[in-house]
Amino acid sequence: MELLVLVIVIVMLCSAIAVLLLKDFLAALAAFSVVSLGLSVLFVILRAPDVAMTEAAIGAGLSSLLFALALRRLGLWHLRS
Amino acid sequence: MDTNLIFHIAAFGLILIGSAGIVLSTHLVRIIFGIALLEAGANLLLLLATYREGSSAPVIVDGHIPVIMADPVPQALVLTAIVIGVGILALALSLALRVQRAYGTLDLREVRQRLEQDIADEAGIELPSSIDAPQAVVKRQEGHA
Amino acid sequence: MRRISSALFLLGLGLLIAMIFQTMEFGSVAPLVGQAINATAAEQVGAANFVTSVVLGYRGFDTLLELTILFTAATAGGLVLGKPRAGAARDPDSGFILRAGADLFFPLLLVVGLYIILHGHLTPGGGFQGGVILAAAFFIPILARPGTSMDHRLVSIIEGLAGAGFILIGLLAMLGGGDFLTPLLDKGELGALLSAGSLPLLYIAVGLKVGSELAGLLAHLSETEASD
Amino acid sequence: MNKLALLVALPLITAFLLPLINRASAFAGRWTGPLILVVTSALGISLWTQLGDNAVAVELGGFRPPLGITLYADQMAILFAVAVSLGTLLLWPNGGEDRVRQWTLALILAASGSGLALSGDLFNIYVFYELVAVVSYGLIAARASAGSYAATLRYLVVSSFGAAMALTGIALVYQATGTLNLAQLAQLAPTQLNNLQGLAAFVLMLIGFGVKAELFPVNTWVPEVYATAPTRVSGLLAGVVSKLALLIIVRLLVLVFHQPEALTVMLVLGIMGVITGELAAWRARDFKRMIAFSSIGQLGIMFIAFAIPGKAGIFAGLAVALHHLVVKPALFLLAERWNGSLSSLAGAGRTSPLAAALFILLALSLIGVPPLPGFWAKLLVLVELSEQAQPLYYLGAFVILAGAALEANYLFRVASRFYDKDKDQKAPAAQRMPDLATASLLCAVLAGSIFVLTPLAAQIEGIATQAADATHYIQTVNPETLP
Repeated sequence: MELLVLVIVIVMLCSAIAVLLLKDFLAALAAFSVVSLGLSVLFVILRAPDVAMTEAAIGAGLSSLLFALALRRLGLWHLRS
Repeated sequence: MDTNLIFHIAAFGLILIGSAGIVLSTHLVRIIFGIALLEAGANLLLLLATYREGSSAPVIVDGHIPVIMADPVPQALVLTAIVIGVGILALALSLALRVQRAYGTLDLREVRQRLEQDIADEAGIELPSSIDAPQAVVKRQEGHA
Repeated sequence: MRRISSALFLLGLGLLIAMIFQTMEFGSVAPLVGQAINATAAEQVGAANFVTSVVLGYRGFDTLLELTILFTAATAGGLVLGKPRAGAARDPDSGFILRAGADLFFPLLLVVGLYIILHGHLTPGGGFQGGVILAAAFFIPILARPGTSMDHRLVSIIEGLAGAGFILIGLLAMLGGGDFLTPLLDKGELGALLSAGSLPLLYIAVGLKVGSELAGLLAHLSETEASD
Repeated sequence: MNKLALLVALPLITAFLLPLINRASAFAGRWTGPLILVVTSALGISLWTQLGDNAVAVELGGFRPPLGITLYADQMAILFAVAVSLGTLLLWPNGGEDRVRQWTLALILAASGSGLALSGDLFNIYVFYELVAVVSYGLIAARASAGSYAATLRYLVVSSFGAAMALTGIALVYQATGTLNLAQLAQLAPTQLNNLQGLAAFVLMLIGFGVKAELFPVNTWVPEVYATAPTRVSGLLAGVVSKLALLIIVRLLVLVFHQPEALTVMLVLGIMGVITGELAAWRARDFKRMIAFSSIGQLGIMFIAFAIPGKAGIFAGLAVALHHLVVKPALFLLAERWNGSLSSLAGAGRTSPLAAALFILLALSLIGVPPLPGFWAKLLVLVELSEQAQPLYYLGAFVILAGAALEANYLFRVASRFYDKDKDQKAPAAQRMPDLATASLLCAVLAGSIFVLTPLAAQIEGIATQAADATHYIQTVNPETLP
C-alpha cells in the first residue's frame, strides 16, 4: 500500500510540474488529467469514495473538457504542429 | 516512510507547485492551470486533516456498521470545494476567451500593458504619467534587453 | 522587479509551509465533530451514506450556496460570453462514429445519471456526480453535431426551478416552526430507497441544478466561435 | 428569531426565479429585486430592534451545534447584513446590456453578503466568501469592455489564490481541533490553536480573506478593477464588501486566534497599506484610481485599528469602517461622470455645483476635519494607538497622520481644480440625477450624524463591546461538549 501511494504521489507531483513546464498546452492538459486521476485514486485510498467519484467526474472529466474546449476556442489546440 | 507523511507531501507539493504556477507563469491559461492545481492540493490537505489509517468509508452497506469510520465532514467539504472550483474554472476560461478576443494575446505582461493603456485612454491621460510609470518603464527595458 | 517580488513571495510561502510541516502532528486529534456525526447520523438523518447526511443534512446550507455559486458562475459566464453570432465559424463535423456513439450514449448516460442521483443517500455518489453525468448526456450530442445548439430557455427554466425547489423545501420546514433546511418527511428504514426523509428530493434538485448549470456553461463555451 | 435565515434565503430564491419572472412580465422583473431588498432590509432592521444586548444563534437544519451550521447574529452582524441589503438597493445596477443577469447577480450579492456577516461556521464562511467573489466577477465584467474582462480575470486569479490559501488555513484549523463551529473553536483555541500551527493558519486566512479587504500584498487588483468596473459596482465593492471581509478577520481574531503575533502581522500589513495606498493616490492622475488607492489607505487604517487588542480596537476600527461605508460609495457615484483625468475636472464646480460641494464635504470628512464624523473616527484610532505605548503602534499613529496630510494634499488639489478657469478645456459633463440623488442621500447621512454624535458613539461602543465578548458568543451558540 505504501509503495502504491508513493508511486502515485511521485507521478502526480511530476505531472503537476509538467503542467507548468510543457510548452504544448494539449500535453499540459493531459498531464493535468493525470494529476486529477492520481488524486481520485488517493481519495479512494483515503476511504472517500464520494469524493473520489466527484474528483474523477469533475476534476478529471469535466475540468479537462472545459480546458479542452477553451484551448480549442483559444486556438491553442495545435501550438506546435 | 509513513503513509500519512507521503500524503501530506503530495498536498503541500501541489499547493506549492500551484502557487508557483500562479505567481511565476506569464501565460494566462498556465496561470489558470496553476489555480486548479493549487485547489487540488488544498482539497487533499483538507481531506487529510482527520484521516486515520485503518478506518473505512462512512457508508453503511447492508446494515453492516464498520468499527472505525472515516470522518465524513471533510469529505463533504471537499465535495463542496471541488464543485466550487469547477464553477470558477469555467468562469476563468470564459474570461480568458474574451481577453484573447479583445487583446489578441494571453501573455500576462502584454495584457497588463494593454489594460493600463485602456484605463489611461478612458481617463484621457498619458500612459507614462500613470501611477505604474516606473514599472512600465522597467518593463519596456526588459523587453529591449 | 515583478520576478523578484514573486520569487520572494514564493519563498515566504515555502517557509510558511515548511514551518507548518515542522510543527504539525499528523492525525493526532480525534475528529471531534465527525465522530459525533458518525454516531448519530443514522438516527438523526436516516441516510446510509453519512457523507450524504452531512452534505444535505448537517451542512445542507453549504450545499445550497454551492449550487448558488454554480448558478452565479453560469450567469456570469453567460454575461461574459454573450449570445453567439449567427453564422459564426463552427467546428468541423465530427463524423459518423462520434454521432452514432452520441446517440447510443445519450439514454445510457441519462439512466446512469438518474440512478446515481436517486441512490445518493445509500451508496457513494449523489446529486453532484449524477448531475455531471446528466450534463455530459446533454452536452455530448452537441459536441457530435456542431450545428445544433442547446435550448437555453429550457436550461434556465430547469436551473431556476431546481434551485427554488431546494430553498422551498427548506422554507417549508420553517412554516412548520422548525429551522431553515430541517429535514422533512419520514426517515424510513435505513438503507431503503425510500428513506432519509426529504434528502432524496433535495438530491434530485441538486442533480437537476448541477446538470443544467454545467450543461449551460459547456454549451456557452462551445457556442463561442472558434478563433482559427 | 429563526427568520434570520430569510435574510439569505429570500434574495436567493428571488435570484433563482428572476429570469423566469422577467420572462413572464418585464415590469415584475424590473421591480421584484428592489422590492425584495426593501423587505430584507426592513426585516433586518426589525431583527435589530428585537435584539438589544442579547445575541441570537440559529441552528440551521435543526442540528445542535457544533454538528450543524450555525448563524450567529449580534448587533455587528445584523448591522452589516442590513448595510449590504441597503447598499445593494442604493447602488442597484442600472446600466449595461444584460440587465436581468446583473439584477440576478446583485440579489445574490445581497444574500451572500448578509450570510457572510451572519455565518458562525468556518467553512460556511469560506463558501459565502467564494460566492461573494464569483458574484463580483460577474458584476465587474458586466461593463463588457475589454479592460473590464482583463481586470476581472486578474482579480479572479488573485482572489482564487487567496481563497485556496484560506482553505488551507481552514484545513489546518480542522486538523488541530476537529471542528469548524466558531463557538467551539473559541472554546478549544486556547489549548489547541495557541501555537505555531495556529499562527500559520491565521496568516493563511488573513491572506485569503484579506484579498477582498484590500490588504497590502494582495491588493494589486484594486486600481484595475475600480477603474474598469461599473462605478456602482466599485462603490459596492469598496464600500460594503471590503468591510465584510474585515468583519470575518475581526471575528477570527476575537474568537480563535489570540496570539500577539497575529495582531503584529495585521498591524504591519495595515501600515504598509496606508503608506502604499496614500502615496499611490497622491500620484494618481485620474479620479477613479485616486479614490481606489485612497480606499486601500483607508482600509489600512482599519487594519491598524483592529490590530489594537481588546474592545478598544474594535470600537475604533468599527467607527472608521462605518464612516468609510458611507463615504466611499458616494465618492464612486460622483466618479460616474468624473471618470476622466484630474486635469479634465477643471470647471466642474460651475457645471455641477452640488456635486462639487458634496465632494468637498466627503473629502473633508475623509481627511478628518472637525466636526465631521471622519475626524472623530480617526481621533479615536489615534488615541487608542497612543495608549498602547509600543513603538510599532506609535509608528501606526504616525503613518495615519502622515497619510492624512497626503490625503489633504491630493483631495484639495482636486477640489481647487473644480474652480479653475481653464479656457482650453470644456468642462466635464454634469452629473446624472440618480447618482447625484443617491450621493446626496449618503452625504446627508454623513452630515446628519454630526448632530447625533454622542448617542451614535455610545451605540457603536455597545456594538463593539458585544462583538469583543468571546464568552458571550460561546454562551449564545452553546455548542454541545463532545467526548
